[in-house]
This record gives sequence, structure tokens and C-alpha cells, in this order.
Amino acid sequence: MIDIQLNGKMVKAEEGEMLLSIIRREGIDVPALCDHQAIEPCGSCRLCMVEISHRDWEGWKKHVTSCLYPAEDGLIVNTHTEQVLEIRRNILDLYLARCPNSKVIQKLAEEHGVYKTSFDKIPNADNCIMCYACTRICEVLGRSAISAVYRGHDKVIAPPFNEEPPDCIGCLSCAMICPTGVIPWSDENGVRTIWKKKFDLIVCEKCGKEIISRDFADYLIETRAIPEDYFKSCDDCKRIDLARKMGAIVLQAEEAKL
Amino acid sequence: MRVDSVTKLDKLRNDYRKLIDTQKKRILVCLGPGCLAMGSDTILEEFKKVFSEKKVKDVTVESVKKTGCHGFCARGPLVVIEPDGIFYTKVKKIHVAEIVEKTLMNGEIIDKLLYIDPKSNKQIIDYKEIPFYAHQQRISLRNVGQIDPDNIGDYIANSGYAAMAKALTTMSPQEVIDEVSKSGLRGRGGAGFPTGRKWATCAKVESDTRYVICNGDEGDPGAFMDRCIMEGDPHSVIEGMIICAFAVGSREGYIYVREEYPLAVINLQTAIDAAREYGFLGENIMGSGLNFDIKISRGGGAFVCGESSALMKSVAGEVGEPRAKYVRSVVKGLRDQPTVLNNVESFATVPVILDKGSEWFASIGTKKSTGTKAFSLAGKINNTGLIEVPMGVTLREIIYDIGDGIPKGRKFKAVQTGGPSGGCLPEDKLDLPVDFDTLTEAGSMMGSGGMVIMDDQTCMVEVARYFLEFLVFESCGKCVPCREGLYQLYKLCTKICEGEATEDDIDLMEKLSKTIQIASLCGLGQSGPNPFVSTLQYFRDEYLAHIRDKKCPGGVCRKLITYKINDLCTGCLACIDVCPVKAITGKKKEKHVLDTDICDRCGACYAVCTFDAIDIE
Amino acid sequence: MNYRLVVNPSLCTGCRTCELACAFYHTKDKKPGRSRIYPIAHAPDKFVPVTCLQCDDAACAKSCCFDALKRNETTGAIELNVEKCVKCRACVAACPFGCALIDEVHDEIIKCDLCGGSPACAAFCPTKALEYKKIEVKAASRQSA
Amino acid sequence: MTHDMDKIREIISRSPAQPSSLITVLQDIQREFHYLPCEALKEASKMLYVPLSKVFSASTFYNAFSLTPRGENIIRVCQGTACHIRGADQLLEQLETGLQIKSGQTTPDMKYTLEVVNCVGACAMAPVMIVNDKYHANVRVDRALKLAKRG
Repeated sequence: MIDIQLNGKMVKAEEGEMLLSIIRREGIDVPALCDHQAIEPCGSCRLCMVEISHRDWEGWKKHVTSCLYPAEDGLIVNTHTEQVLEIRRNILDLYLARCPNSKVIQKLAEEHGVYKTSFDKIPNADNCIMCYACTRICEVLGRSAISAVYRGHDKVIAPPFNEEPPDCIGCLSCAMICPTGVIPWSDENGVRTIWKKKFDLIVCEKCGKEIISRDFADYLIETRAIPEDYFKSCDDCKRIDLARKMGAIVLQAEEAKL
Repeated sequence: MRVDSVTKLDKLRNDYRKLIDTQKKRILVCLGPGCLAMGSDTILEEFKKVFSEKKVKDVTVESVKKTGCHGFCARGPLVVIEPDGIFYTKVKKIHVAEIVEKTLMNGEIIDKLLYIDPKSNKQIIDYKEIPFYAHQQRISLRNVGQIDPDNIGDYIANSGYAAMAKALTTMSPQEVIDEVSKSGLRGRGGAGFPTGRKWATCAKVESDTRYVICNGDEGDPGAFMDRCIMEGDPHSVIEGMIICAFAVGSREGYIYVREEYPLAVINLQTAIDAAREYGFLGENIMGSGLNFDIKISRGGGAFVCGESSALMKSVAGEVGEPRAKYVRSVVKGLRDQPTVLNNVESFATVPVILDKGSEWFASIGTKKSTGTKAFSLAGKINNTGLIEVPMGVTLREIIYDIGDGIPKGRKFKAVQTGGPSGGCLPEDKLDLPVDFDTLTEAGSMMGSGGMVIMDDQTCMVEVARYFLEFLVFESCGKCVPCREGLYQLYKLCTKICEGEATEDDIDLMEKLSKTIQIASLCGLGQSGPNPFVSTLQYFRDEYLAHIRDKKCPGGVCRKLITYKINDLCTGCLACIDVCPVKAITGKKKEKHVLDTDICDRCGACYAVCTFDAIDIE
Repeated sequence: MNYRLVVNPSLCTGCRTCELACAFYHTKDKKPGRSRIYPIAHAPDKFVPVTCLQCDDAACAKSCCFDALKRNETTGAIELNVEKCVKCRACVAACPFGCALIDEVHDEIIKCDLCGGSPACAAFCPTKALEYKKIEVKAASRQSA
Repeated sequence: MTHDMDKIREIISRSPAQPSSLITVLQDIQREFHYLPCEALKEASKMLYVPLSKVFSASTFYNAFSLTPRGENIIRVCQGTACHIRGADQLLEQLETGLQIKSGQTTPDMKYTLEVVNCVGACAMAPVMIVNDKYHANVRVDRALKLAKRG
């Protein structure tokens, strides 16, 4: 365990633990859009920037993204200096120009006192903030069906050749993890559509409720050794089933007692 | 033949020296980038053709040598006749026969091909006496332009691989690191990190695998020193890398060459193959037990790959996006292993340091920036070319003594150093000594060594806009300040160039620049606003002229200028031919008329007019 | 260590106090969400309180591609780390007993976490159909998920 | 457009079958076909064990790669700083007007592709244009189109 000073308070931390998780643990509110515990930090949104200095290093001061900076003994971390707030405001200002219609961005910007962007809005803006959460989560699954393509200001998230991604299994992880909810998908009539690719949904053999995409179930069966039977009915029906089975045993036992 | 001992290397060197001495005359044809673009390859062929057909005393086909960049590109194509150092400039294919006839057969000098010193108006025969060369001191460029890069013998004859042999057979790795540290050598790629300290850190990290990478991704527009070294003296880079591998204990090295330099790849590969043949690369080099080999990794055309972590990703076959470097690449670099990454020029300098000693090297230059630095001179300067000077010379010496000032007697406005990460320095900074720290303090940076000189017909706002456009195109797009911030900065700068900005926009740009500098993930973004910040610092009046007066003092920004034809027009039709929008009309030998309503102010007419008949207002 | 939530359906009256207790115990932002336990009638007036069995070889944990479901070795519960949960619903589909659930109110995946060691459902069960008690578990039979 | 799959496989198999060969393989494919055909990328993905999305990322990230077929003659105008201040924009404009295409495009007859390139390191002789790997130095605006069409 090491000691760091966080906004004036001494806190204990594990060496090498990322500053952001310590900040979160201490209940300090620092915004971060590209951060998610299921994926490795990548430092693209720059909102979790904090000011650091060191007890023993005179005059050393830096601004770093807390999601990627490992804690070390003697570190002095300040999450809300005027300069840090100014950086956050300016970044949110840029985000408002990039994603003017995103409710998430609007709310976060307002919380920081930015009500409208100082810049020209990007033409044909969508709500994608290019945080790579979707591509990173897809990589964790070992699929990498989508990726960031082109570069610089033209960079977008897309499937290969903008066609149906061959490696996509329709698990929705990308759409679910997206902080601004920009990835469109739908489940209709037993068919899931995402990235313009269509997937058969397994429907509950008892009640007809849509459960999971066939490809995702196959993936879980194959890579996670889940028995195929488990995917035959929906959670509601499986609970009722369990109640019936247990009930039957209980009844039997009660009868035996009598 | 394997060369595995100092004795064998000494013998080889003597053999090569004797061989060269037997060639009484040598004709060196410069095939550097500048001369090549002027067609020097055809001159080389012509010489070879002549000597294969004709017998000339003391000269054979082997006497004709291609070399890398000789440096004085402005006067290219260059042909040097050694050992007398006769320096022929602006040589054309048609001159070859004359050179053979007069100079080589009869020992006559051809006056019209000589360099004329504009100050004394005198012809100079030996290039070493030309001010352009006389003010230089060449260390990393020692062989560039002097030897045939494809011939390892030339390199060995010039004491090549001697430093490597010395290090591997008489020194310990620690001694090599100490020597490099004591020399004070700082990374020539731009940041100026002490090379010795980098090597020492890498050597200390516990690991079975360490990599040595040479950064040949010379992306700064306006810089071509590394290209010239890789093309003109590839063995010096290889030798430097072998010494480094020995010092840090590496078995595998990479040279990352940018996509735009195909000839560098070819020459380096030839050199690597030759070095392997002699046993300078491979197993048990010089019998020292060092196993080391080098592979070339070609870039894909991305400026950001000059950044170390992006470069390492690119070498690993991935998209060149930088990562946050809270763990330095010298500890965790390529494939997460400790990696030394140095620039081409740094590696090329190392053998000389070991050869002549750290004290000698440290005595050159300034206290904190030792040695020499290669620069490429380009833009609005008379003597464009490749130079190397001791650290600490002033910008004025470089621009006026070596570079011979601004063409057509125009006025100097700014010198751009450090490429898109650097800045523009004005006239009153010309007496600053050129070293790492001074240039950074002045708001620019050394960068890799590109120097682009600008005259009063350059618009500094437009220059900032140009660099921002470049950076927007080259940003990898990973982090927001760089991707969105530079884009907005570029948009605002364009607005100024179009005369549609207000002074509030400048404030906004300054505020945004600060955020981009602090909050960007890698060096590209962090230094991205520099071209804007430094031009605003020194040329604020030009910004204000665009905003308040809607005028472009440099006469560049299209929306703020008009072209007019004056009475000097002779009616030559040249401008009519080039005008892409057909805004100029007129008959031969009659003064032409320019319709300003149609004119889209591209400036083509101005560029072709040889009678100064086009005015910019 | 060796505590388990023991369900005795014979004692269950279907009063659904456990549901309320569960929902309120896990309440966030003053809006009670979904319960993790359901008394389900399997015959007239006969109920089984269905809740997570904290299976030894739990399909929910195995199906989670992001390591969000982990057994708490102290309580024995397989707990969901909401910070790691992507809401892909693999666990919902994979649990053979339908005990990984979607809470539409908070747009979250939920499952029984034994309330960190003192299950509210058991505490409030008026008939002791639910009891959290120490039981003998052979050391080898429990493998950590 | 279909390509000889055997040729594509042969090019890919020149490099070790591992993900780190990706950039090299893409360069080799580009050299052969002057662009990256879709089926070659799919094949590279399979043979090098790289997800197709990552192949696509790399193909679009690096400037050297083109996903659309290019013309017989490739005309590149250097946009380095030295070239810029010595009138590279005007050169480009002349070529765009003369060839009736924008930079990055190919003429409909597939004869010429016009591209810009960020500094080729021949700054001393700015402005520079490159026609099929042949460098032309100190190009005057009135000569640009002629040099381009000469091939």
C-alpha cells in the first residue's frame, strides 16, 4: 500500500492502481466518457484529466489522464483546479460542436457551465464521440468485428468496407457500452439488426419471447461451454419451470411425510 | 568474406584504400534528392557510357561514382572531380562530353560550370572554399556525397566500422554507454533527450529481449537530412545501431523508413546485405559474442508514426496510434520490451564519437548542446541544400553566410524550424544561437532540422493555416483535443485568412491552443498549436491586418487580394495560357486585361510572368 | 464461510414480502427496482420462492465475457460488478433457472447477491421459508467460480 | 473487378504468416495492383490471422494505401512547407483544371491519378512533383500539365 494525497486528503492505494479508480473509490466526481471497467483504459476522451505533482519532486507538475496514470507513493493529485476545470470546459465545448444533439454531452457540458459551443458545429454530426468503447469491447470478445477507420477528423467507427461485418455475432455489447447510445439496433419479429447485419433471435419455445441472437448463443456454447439447452427458454419460463420442478419434489416429500 | 577481427578489418581497409588510390581521378555524380530531381541519373549514365566506349588515361567506368547528397542542392546537378575537388554546378547531360574532353583528358577547368561567389563575383574551383561549405563542419554527414552508398568498401576505406570494431573488441557495454553519455550527444530527432541516458536506462531494465530501432520516419515537411543520410551513407546508421545493440544488449534491430523514401529503403537494404556478408551483422560479430541483425520496416505514410509509441505499433503491423506514455518506451516499447529508439542522425553520429572520443565531440558546439547538427535549408533562400554546423552558430550565420540570404533581394520575414511542431522566428531572433534549449525558449524548437526560410511574400497567418491543415490531416484521431481541437483551430485560422474573423476569434484560438497543448495524448497534439502560437507571438500585426483591415500583407490570402496587370506587360500570352479560369484576355504583343470578377486569385499568372507585369494588391 | 440461503417451499405462503424486501434493500435513487426473488405458485396455494441458487459451476459467471460476475468467497454469492457489466444479457440467457434478470427501471442487469451477507428476504420472511444459515459444506465440493 | 487469387496468395505468403506482417503485406499488394482490392484484404485477414476490421483500419489509416483503383499514371504533388511557399498550390490547381479531377481522384479513362503527398524530402528544389516515381524539380506552373501528361 502506498500513500497519495487526493484533493488535500491522504488516501491509501495500491501501487500501480490507476488514479481514476482511486478517485472513484473516494467518491469524487470526475467525468470520463471513454472509461469502462470491462475494457482497458485508452485515454481518448481526456475528460478525466487531473493535475499531479509529487511530495518529493520540487516544481514537478503535470496534467495527466487519471484513467491511465498509475499511482505511486507521494503523488499529489488535484481533480478540480481551475486549470483542470478550464480544460474540461474546453473539451466539452469541442464535444458540443462535434455532437450537438447528444443528450449525454449536453447534460455533462451544462454541469460544467458550458451551455453552447463556441465553435462552428460539425456538419452532419452524429452523436459518436469516438471513444472506441465499442471497438474495445468487441476486441475483448475476441471478435473485432468493427474498428476505427480513416484517421484524424475523418475517423469513424465502421465495419470493414462499411458492409455487414462478417465477425459480428449480434451480441449488442457495442451498442450497450456506447456512452452516447449512438449505435442503432433493433429486435423485430425474431430478427435482430445491428451494423446492417441481420441475426436470427432464439425465441422461447414456451412463450415466444426473444432471448438472444443465435450467433451469440453459439459463441457462448462454443467458447464458454454453456450447454445448448440453457438457451431454449426465456428467463421467465425457466423460473416457472424451476418452481414446478421444486414444487413437485416438495409435494412428494410432503406426501411421503403424511 | 567474414571479418571477425580487428586485424582483418585493418587489412580490408588498406586493400580498399589502395584500390581507391589506383583510381587517379574520380568523378562523383550527386544523386541526392535535389540533383536526382534535376535529372542527375542521366548524367551518371552518360559518364558511364562515355567511359565504356572511350579510353581515357587514369579514368575507367569504375571511376564514375554515384554519391548521396553533396549538399548544395540549389546548384544541382553537381559533379565533383576528385582528388582536386573540382566542383561543377548545374551540369546537364550535354556537358558530359565537354567535361571528359576538357577536364579529364586535358586538365582544363570549364569556367561556365563553376560556382561564382555572388559577393566577390569570383569563380571558385574547389568546393571546400565555397562559403556554403567553408562554414560547415560535417560529422553525421561525413560521408554523404563523398562515397558510393552501395559500396561498403568506400565506407570501410573512410574508417567505416572501425568504431564498431573498437567498441566490440576493446570496450565493455558500460564503457560504450559512458562514452556516449560523456559526449553529451542529445537525440537528433528533435526532443534532444540525452542518448547516453536513454541507452543506460534500457540496459538496466531486466528483460531477455531488447530492441534497437532507428527512426527514419522523417515526416516534418521541409526536412530531408535523414533521407540524405539513409540514402547517401547507410552504413553509418547500421554501424551506430550495432554499437547501440552492443551497449544495451539487443539482438534485433529495426530501421523504420517512411513510405515516401523508396530509395532509402533500397540503399539501406543493400547496405544491410553487405554488412551481413562481412559478418558485421549476424552471429558473433567481430568475435565478440554479439548477435545482432537489422530489418527494415517500411512506413505507410503517416506523420504520426514519427512519434515513438505510434512508430512501434506500426512496426508491429498495427495502426499507428500513439499510446499514453506514462511508462516510457525505453522500458516498455516494441512488443512491450525495452526499446532504444534513436533518430537516423543520432545513430550516424555515434561511430564518430567512439572513434574520436567523447571529449572531442563535447568540445564542439555549446555546453548543453554538444556536437554538430545537420539542417536542410529550403524555402526562400538562395543556397537551398543540406548542411551541418556546430551547435550554437546563429540563425543569421546559417541563413546569410551559408545560405547566402534571400533570393531576388527580397526581405527576410521568418525562419520556420521544427516542422509542424516547431514555430516561426522573426528577424530579431536571428542572432539566437541554434541549440535545443534556446530555440525552445524562443517558442520554436530544433525539431529534426528542417529550416524553411520565408520572405516578405509569405503570409504568416497562411503559414499557420497550412501547418494546421497538415496536422488535421495527419492527426491519428484518437484523442479529442487533437482531433476536434486542431480542426477547430484550423477552421478559425481559415476564417482569418478569408477576412471573416473577429478579434474575439483570436482569443478563442489562444484559449483552445492552451487546452490542446496540455490535454492532447501525444506530442503531435501537444505541439500542434505551435505554428499558430509562434506566428501570433511574433506576427500579431499580420493577424490584425487580416481582421481589422481585411488585408493580407504577404499578398497570399486569396480573398483579401486582387491581381492587376500593369504597363510592363509585353503581351506574351504566358499568363493567358495558365489562367485556369480564363480571367485574362488579350492579343499577342498587346497589354493583357485581367477581369477581377472572374479571377479566382490563384496566382498562376504572377508565377509565370517574367516581366513583373502582375501586381498584387 | 459456509452460509447458504436455504429455501423451504413448504413454509412459503406466497405473501411476497421477500420481493418487497429485496426490491427495497437494493433501492437506488428512491425508485425501487425489480426483485431478485419470486414466490411462484406451482399448485393452488403452493409456492416456491425462486431465487438464485449460487450454483457451484455457475452458467452466469461462465457466460460473462467481461468477468463482471464473480463469487464473493465470504458470502458465497456470485456478485455482479455493475461497473464491469456491459448489459449484453449473456447471463440472462444462460442462467438455466432464469435468475439473472433485467431491471427495466434502472436499465441494469441484476441478480441475487445475498445482500452482502445478510439477505433481506430471509430477514423479512414471516414464515421462515427463507433462512440464511450455516450449513456443512465439504471443502472440496465448492470450487470458486 | 476480380483478381488472380493465386497471385494475391503468393504476395501474402512472401511474409511470415503472422499479424505483424500486415503493413508489409499491404504494401506488397499495393505495389502489385496500385491499390488494395477488397478480396486481397479479405485474404490477408485470413492468412495473417488478423481480424478483417483491423486490416480495413490499417488500409484506411495509412496514406500510402488506396482502396480504389488508380490510374496508369500517378501524379503526385508535394505539399511540403518549402513547396507550399514556393507555389505548390498553384501547381495542384493547374493539374486539377487540366486533368479535370480533384486531388485524390482518377480520370474516367483511368489514365491519370492525381494525389498530394506530404513532403518527399526534395525541399531544396521546391516545388516538386512526381510523375510515376520520376521527380521533377522547380516545376513552373505552366509546365506542370505537360510534365504530367508526358508520363
